[in-house]
Amino acid sequence: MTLFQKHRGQILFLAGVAVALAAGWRAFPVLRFQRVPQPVAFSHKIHTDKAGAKCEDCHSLRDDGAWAGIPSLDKCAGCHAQPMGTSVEEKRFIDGYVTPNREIPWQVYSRQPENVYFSHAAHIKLAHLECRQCHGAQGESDALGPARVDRISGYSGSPHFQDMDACEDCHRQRGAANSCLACHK
Amino acid sequence: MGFTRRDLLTFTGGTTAGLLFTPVPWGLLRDTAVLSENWPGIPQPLHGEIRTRYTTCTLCPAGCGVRARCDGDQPVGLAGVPGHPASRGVLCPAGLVGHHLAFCRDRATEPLAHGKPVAIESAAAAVSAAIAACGAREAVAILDPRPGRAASLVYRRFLAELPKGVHCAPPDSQPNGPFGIDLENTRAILSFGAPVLDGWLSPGRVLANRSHFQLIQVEPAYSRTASLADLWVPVLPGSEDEFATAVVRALQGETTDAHAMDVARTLLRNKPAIAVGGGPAVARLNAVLGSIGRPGGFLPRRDFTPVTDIASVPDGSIRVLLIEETAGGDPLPWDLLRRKLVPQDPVLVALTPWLDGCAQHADYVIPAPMYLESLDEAPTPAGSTVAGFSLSPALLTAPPKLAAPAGFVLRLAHDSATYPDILKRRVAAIKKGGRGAVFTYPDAKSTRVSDIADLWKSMLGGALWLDDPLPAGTARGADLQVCAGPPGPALPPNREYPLVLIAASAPPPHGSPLMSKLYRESGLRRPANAATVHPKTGRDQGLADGDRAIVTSRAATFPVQVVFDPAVMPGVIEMAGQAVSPASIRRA
Amino acid sequence: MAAITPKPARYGMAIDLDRCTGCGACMIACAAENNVPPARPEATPRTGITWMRVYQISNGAPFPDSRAAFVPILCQQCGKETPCAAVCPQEAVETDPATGIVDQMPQRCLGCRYCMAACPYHARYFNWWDPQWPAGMEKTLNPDVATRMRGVVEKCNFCHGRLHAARARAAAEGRRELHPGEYLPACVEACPAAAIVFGDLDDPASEVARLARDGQSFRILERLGTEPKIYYRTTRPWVRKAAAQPGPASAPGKEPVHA
Amino acid sequence: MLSHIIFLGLFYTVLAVLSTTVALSLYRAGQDFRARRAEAICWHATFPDLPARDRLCRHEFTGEFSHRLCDKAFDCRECQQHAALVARRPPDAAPTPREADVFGLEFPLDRLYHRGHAWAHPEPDGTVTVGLDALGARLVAEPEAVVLPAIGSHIQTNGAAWHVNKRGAHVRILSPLDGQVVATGGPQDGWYLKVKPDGGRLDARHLLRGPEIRPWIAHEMERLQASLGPADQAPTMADGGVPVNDIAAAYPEADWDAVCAEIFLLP
Amino acid sequence: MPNADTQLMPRGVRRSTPRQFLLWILPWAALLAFGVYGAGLCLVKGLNQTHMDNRFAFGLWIFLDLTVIALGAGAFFTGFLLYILKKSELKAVINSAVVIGFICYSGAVAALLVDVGQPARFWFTFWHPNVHSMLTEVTFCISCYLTVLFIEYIPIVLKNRKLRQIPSFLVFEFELHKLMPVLAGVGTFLSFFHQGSLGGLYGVLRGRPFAFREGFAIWPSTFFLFILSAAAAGPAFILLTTWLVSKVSGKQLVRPEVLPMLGRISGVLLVPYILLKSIDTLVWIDSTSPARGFAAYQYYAWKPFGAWILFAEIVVFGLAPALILLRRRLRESPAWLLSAATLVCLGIALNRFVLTIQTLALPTLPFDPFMSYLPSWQETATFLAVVAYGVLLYSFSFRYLTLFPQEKDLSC
Repeated sequence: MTLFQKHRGQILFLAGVAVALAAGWRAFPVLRFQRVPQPVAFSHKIHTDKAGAKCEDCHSLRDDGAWAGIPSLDKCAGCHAQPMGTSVEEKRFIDGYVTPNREIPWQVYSRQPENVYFSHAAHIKLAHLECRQCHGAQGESDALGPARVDRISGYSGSPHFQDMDACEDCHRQRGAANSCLACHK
Repeated sequence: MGFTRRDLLTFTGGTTAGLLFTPVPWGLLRDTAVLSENWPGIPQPLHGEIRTRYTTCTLCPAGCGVRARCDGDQPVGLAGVPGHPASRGVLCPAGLVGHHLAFCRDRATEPLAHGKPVAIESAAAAVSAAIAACGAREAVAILDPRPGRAASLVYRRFLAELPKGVHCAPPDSQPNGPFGIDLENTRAILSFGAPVLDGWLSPGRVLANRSHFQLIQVEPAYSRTASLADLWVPVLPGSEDEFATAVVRALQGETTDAHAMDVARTLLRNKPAIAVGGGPAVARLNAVLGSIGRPGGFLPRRDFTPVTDIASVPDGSIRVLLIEETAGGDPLPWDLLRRKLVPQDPVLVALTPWLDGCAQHADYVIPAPMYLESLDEAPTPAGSTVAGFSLSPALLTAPPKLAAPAGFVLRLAHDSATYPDILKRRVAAIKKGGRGAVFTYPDAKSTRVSDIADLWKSMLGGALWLDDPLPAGTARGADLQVCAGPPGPALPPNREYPLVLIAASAPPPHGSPLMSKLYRESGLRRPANAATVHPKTGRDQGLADGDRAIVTSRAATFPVQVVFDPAVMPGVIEMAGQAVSPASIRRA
Repeated sequence: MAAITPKPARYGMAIDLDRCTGCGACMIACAAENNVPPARPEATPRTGITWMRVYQISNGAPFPDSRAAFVPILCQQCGKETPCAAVCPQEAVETDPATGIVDQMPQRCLGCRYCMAACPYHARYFNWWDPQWPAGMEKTLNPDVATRMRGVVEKCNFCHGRLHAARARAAAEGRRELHPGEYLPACVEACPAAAIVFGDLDDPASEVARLARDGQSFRILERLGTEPKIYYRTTRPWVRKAAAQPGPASAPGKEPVHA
Repeated sequence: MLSHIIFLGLFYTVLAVLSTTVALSLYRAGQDFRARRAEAICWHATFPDLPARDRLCRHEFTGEFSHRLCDKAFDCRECQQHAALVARRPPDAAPTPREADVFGLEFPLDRLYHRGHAWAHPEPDGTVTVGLDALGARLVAEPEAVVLPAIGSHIQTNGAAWHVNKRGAHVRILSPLDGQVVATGGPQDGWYLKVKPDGGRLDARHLLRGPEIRPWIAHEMERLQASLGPADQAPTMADGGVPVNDIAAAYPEADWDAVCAEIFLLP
Repeated sequence: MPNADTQLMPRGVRRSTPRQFLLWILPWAALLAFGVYGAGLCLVKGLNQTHMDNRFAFGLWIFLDLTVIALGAGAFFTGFLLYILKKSELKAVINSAVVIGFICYSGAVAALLVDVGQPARFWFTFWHPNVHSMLTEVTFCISCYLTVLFIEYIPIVLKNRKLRQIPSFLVFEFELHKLMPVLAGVGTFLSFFHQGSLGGLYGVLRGRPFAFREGFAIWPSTFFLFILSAAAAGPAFILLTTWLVSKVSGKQLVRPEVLPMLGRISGVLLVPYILLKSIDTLVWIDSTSPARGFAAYQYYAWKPFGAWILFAEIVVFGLAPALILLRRRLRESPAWLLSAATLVCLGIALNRFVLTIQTLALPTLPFDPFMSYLPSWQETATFLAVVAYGVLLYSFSFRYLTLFPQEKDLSC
């Protein structure tokens, strides 16, 4: 008691510091992003294992070097016109999207501002990067995690895609172009 | 003991200090930075697959090939088709942004009867009734802005059925009659006011040949062509024909007019030479130059069908007038049209994409599809020495309730065929004729018609059919006249109208909003309301540069902005798109 | 590392003033290509945005001896002591060593307009308004170019979107180097008179390098020492005088050149 | 790169200097409070802001100087000048009267007077009685409020000893000595505090005494007169008349706050 | 209570009655409100509210900033003389100088924030500084110096009659005041740099041969000219304001010898300035400008910017006041002194005007016309708002704080 009285000031101050650290390191990173679930329970694992698909089979480059991105519904419908398995999820997916032929509103993990320019062609064909080097083990994942959307900026908060510094560092290490318009438009 | 304010302050101090060692400040800073770099609410482009599609421009008679860069199905950029025989891979400023026209204001989007929306059927019924009700000596006329199309054929057929049907066209819609101009071999062009370097024929073709012809511009206006010509002969307005005559006499060695001699010498030094624009004297001049039917001159082509000039239709004779307006064309002066109509309740039908043209006066407005919104056709490219034809496939999805003019006339004729069917027939006819070659846009190759299996398909993919040239020496002297327009009016300036109003190049009546770059956001082109005068003339009229003023001519009065330009002929007022006439100007 | 970065180029233009008819196709093509918004009703030549602007110049002679010429002015991509890049307080302007193109980053721009005061060619434009397109017309925006917002400066960057596209196409074929002519700015492509030649000034084989070398070519305000990369050429002496000789030609009393 | 280092280096140095300056002064301020320097500092911060006429050196009263402003904030204990002068002073033989009547105000000569009109009187028991002198007393006669320090609290020379309110004037009476308050009285008792001086005995070097009093009070009267505004027929001392007991009451429209500030050395 | 107001004023000085004060404040407050509305329009609707354009990228506001900051230089220079060179006579005006400095700089910064197109990005300059840009230097120094002025302002506020009754304030003030020389030093350092950089701002524009100047190391000659001219104008402006305030308030605020002394300082600095300026101009006319193909006479061919501007700048607003201020006899007579000070301040304003407005008005492209520009009412209003803000802040400071320590003694 007396001890507390004696150092009341310091103790309160330190308490403040402690609270701040806890909030800053624990709470903030969670609160900073909004987690948006994916509309369909999709398993890369199953598709790679069972269907033996490779990344390029669904995520492909166009001839002009543009990135086709996430395949459209007909790609899925190609196999899932009728249920292939017995899972409820698949049924829900077919009824919800394939049958009414409604495009799937996928949540993009790497949503960037309009002024960001990224060429998959350059990174795959020239720099020969593996998909996982940027996308992590997404290819083996059994379920799609939610997309993390920054509450303030509204763009992707996924660790791989949220910072220009990451791009710049890699470009610097590999001696690639680092001028503004090399990656902005 | 309680929690005092001092304690609170200490605690807050602690938290602030602590926060500096967490990701919070930098995280927030970064996020706000990204936010401030990408303010919401700014329009952003789509991101579909980039495709290339081809079509043909129908905004003007030039018939240029168009290569469209599409984002998904949406064209986001237009460019010329390399190697295109008529346009040489070039588009004019208006053509480059033709895909914006669909988004302009003043569009007609639904049929109107006396200003009220109606169903297309009832509009058609009403028009048919009006036609049926025509008296014996009352004419039904269709004003065809671009004769020589499949659509024109539809009009002729329909009108042929009627007791008194007139297929007419705006003045000067067939400038050189059955003749094309063999630019590729011309060495000198004597132009009487023709905008040779400012959108004449098809700009690409003219400029591609610019380096090997001398250009002599005979024109009172300090036009773009005049200012860039090798020689500019500024003549008094209306005296072009005199000068032409003088040149003729000079060529025959009869005159001593220095200018004329000078011009004549140039023409003789650079043969073959041609004279374009102007009146009857110009036709004589061409005859003297021997430029008819010779390489480097005027070469006749096959597809010509003469059309009545609306100006030559007797006044007060038309009961029902259907006017087709194109997306790019200039509306005709209303007073000219009104003169032609019967005095008592005439019926005016506007087949137009625009509400601000003749639609303002029309009893019935039939909304035509905008450029690129429907399958259309481009007839023989302007100035081509051989007949030509190309389709203009649609790149945009049209709003509902639109009706192609030809389609509407077919409906009036109770013909079950649709406009596309007509186009199909035209293509089939070309195939059947077996003459000529087809230039296909995607591969920029020319193939004989006879070697193409499915002409329709390749035409739909973007293609230009060009007829084979006629054998030399088929020009008929009788046709010489059609090379010439009417003679210019003689203009003795009088007290009431001390000055002469002459035409300067005008902004297109309709165009992409981006045309503002030329007319408002830079001084490159003068806006429509600019009245350009020589500084001296201006001062004599008590004006200063930049003044607001009123120009009065016999026809009308316009509010204008005065622009001083020492290059302009003293005593004239240059104004966009005005017919030559005496006029006066005073400060507003 | 040379493997990663392609051989640096020094892109430039040679513009033939004798061919230019001042039709303005380059201005329109430029605006459409780079998502430059149309003018607001209040806009004037002094507040409008035209990355490429064609000035009409005159020999100053009165009727009937007057002649006109047209001078397209775009960012001259200064190669040395680039005035705008030097003054930008927050590195929103830089010269790309790989292309020699002077980059402008509107998203970094503070809108202080110091660069505009610094530019002798008046080739930089400020967004006085938020960009606006007629309803539906935003569908026609070019996906390769980001739109800008109010309050920032923008300028010609040799249609950098087209450079991106060209590089992507090349990359898809596994190429780092671009073929000559594979990358052309919109104005070059659009010019009906083929008055603009574009290419790598450092490539001695290129047409533009040849034109830049020959005697007819000059650069505007060359003596400022900023090494612009836009070359102009004409055989008409008065045009050369009016466009090349530094110092204001439109002396007071004389009618100002309408531009 | 180098330019970045130089530039940002300079910038951060500047920031560092600024923040240290502020932090340092805050820290020092804290220190001052702990080391009981606050009172002295307040007085030292106040003294230069007093008008020159309030800052005359006491030796000007005794004629040792024609004109001299005090530069030690009335703390003669630190003043060599004072020490020297006092040393040179001949011990005056003539026994001074026990009571000095100055313009009809009693200034008992066994008391020592502070420039702020507090008097100190050493008692045999070693404590010192502190009170308000005749002039002061008449200025605050029947004060509306008196705020006395808590018994046991410590007061410092030239620090606030106690406060009185009079007609909207908040007056702090400057303490004539350092010491601990052992008892408190009030206006009615004729004294305010009994103080146990630090170091056992009263250091009175800075307090006025004997012959200094008359010229000092004369000077104070002038200031009072001046601050009371235009000399009028009011019954004060300027004409040698006896000052009324409650001057405030006699000057209903005088700005009393200003008057008290003048006499009690408020800034 | 009625005299709560007087309770806040320093003792021993007379101030106008609350009624009079209110009457004085109201019009300025109204002006401020009007200006803030104009500025608000510019912030909300964007800079299209101004009459600036792509050719006149800078306008009234930049002119205001440069002038105001030059006039505000009195704060740093007086501080420098007082605390570093121990020129203690300047105690009489230092507080006033600090307040004026604070007003000028805060006003300038406020105007700048309205002037930029994206105010929300103002801190980018600190985040990604381009250290080669004079504007970066200006931004950094001004923001720092504004902080300094703020810290220097604190003690003056804490000395307010009410606040000083709180011992901790007084003690803090006392301790802070002991460190004033440090602040003065930092302030001087910063001021030297940003006053210079403001000059450099235009001197480095090689695209504008009218403004471009050769220089030493990274600094064009205008850098040094600006420092000198600002240092000369600062005291003159303090002189002017002090006189003005004493006229408006009808009091003697400082001893009679103070103002002439300020005048003398100004004069002494003016001489080298005019000298260097003349040399610089000659060098520019003779080599700098011609070397870039621009004959200097061209610049003066357009009305209203004739060669008279040069004459005015150097002779009328430079040499003349310098001579007046250096002659003791003239200096001593208020009429001469004040007219000289006025000339100095006007001269600075003219100099800044020439650099901002004339530089932009002159064409650089051979075929380019001469441009003119008139500010819109929103711009003017914002400009006036800064003035009104200054008057208000100064009025309040003068009423409730001790800006002129000598006033108390002089008042009786």
